[in-house]
Amino acid sequence: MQVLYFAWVRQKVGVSAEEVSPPPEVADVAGLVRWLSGRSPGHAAAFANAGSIRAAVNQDFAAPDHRLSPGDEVAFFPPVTGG
Amino acid sequence: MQVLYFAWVRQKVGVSAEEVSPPPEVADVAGLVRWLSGRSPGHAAAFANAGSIRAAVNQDFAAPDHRLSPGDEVAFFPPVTGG
Amino acid sequence: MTPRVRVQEAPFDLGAESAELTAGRADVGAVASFVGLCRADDGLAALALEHYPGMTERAIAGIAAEACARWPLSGCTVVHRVGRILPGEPIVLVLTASAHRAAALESCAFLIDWLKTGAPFWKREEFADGRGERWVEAKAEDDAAAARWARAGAGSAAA
Amino acid sequence: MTPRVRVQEAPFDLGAESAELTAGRADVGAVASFVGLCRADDGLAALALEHYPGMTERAIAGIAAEACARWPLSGCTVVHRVGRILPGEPIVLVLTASAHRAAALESCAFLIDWLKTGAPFWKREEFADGRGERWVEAKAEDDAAAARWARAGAGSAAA
Repeated sequence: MQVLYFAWVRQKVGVSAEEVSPPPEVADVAGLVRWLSGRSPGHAAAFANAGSIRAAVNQDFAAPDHRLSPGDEVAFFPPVTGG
Repeated sequence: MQVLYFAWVRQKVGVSAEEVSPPPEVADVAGLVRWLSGRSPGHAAAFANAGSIRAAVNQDFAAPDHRLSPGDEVAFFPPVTGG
Repeated sequence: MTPRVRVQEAPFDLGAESAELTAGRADVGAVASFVGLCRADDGLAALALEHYPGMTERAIAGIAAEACARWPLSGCTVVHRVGRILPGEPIVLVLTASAHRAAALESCAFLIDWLKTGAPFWKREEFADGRGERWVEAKAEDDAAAARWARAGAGSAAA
Repeated sequence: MTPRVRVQEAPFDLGAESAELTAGRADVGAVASFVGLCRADDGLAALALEHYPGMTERAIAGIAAEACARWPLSGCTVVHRVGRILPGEPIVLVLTASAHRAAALESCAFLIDWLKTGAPFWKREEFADGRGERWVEAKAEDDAAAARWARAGAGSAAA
């Protein structure tokens, strides 16, 4: 599973992308957030306030209960500020 | 008093401007319309349907009861269609 | 800020007019524009646009000043063409600049709605197929569009 | 009609982009545009704009398609810059073309409201005076501006 980070989420995690293989009990976006938070202090800092993080799965915005599949591209980022 | 005509009002009257000296009982825009209507068949045709005519006095839109003074510039034209 | 108002036969340059509103300044966050063009509806060959010299510029300047009173604008340009205009050619340009987008977008819509109903221009349609010409009639929907601004805020939209 | 969507580092040319929407046709009566620019607020030295390559283009194309479904548009262009942008420089362009002005004006406002809240871009502010940099925070007022379109019509504004 490919995980991408943008903006200050990327800065806190320390990488812009990583390939991960979460265990089978990681079933949805919220579960992935909990599991990623344990990977490093940077991950923990990035996900410390889950309410300030948005997610996309396969390049569509996704809610915390969005189900995940092994080949998904999952991205985490702050609320967008374009325009 | 200078009177100006625009668009199809001008075409029906036959001139784009004329200097007129209405009698003292012509006190307002509606009175001027009645008086001008008697000047020629073209004037009469132009003012036949007073509801389809708009007026301006000294370059500001003016209602039929707008009072007139001898030196005024009065214009008659159809509802505007710019933009 | 003094609005720029012009009535002219010549075409206008959207890019150049827009650039003038932002040149040399860094406090403009939003520029909205509207360009109205001549459509070839019903076999139209050309539009002939007549206006009331003097009153036209006064009336547009008046409504541009009202736009500046209602919204915090840093720039405002209105250019309206007169004379003979062919299908596909531009007729009117409205440009508004502000720090924020809502002011620019709303004032631009306000100005073009008002130009349709409050500025002394008259359009005559010319047809190529022997039907001659006819004066465009004012539309009730344009009056309604202009009237919503009178309902929405302070002051009168008509000069 | 396929909307034109581009994400690029280079500046864009408002006049040229607008001309492309009307070139060779006489059925376009209205072209509305919005340009968002970088303001020098609070001593800003530059904006750094980051995006999510792939998703950004998909998301913008999706909302442009929704604009075309809601309004009878003959043309629609969205150009959003990324990278480092200096105060006074343009950031984003929205252009909409239609036979009539309401469709062009409303869809232009719809698209820029949505771009603020639904497209994966992030702005980082850089300051010259030793204050370093900070990420711009999303504004509740932008969410409210986007939400009014969801209330107004069919479908969801978010892709």
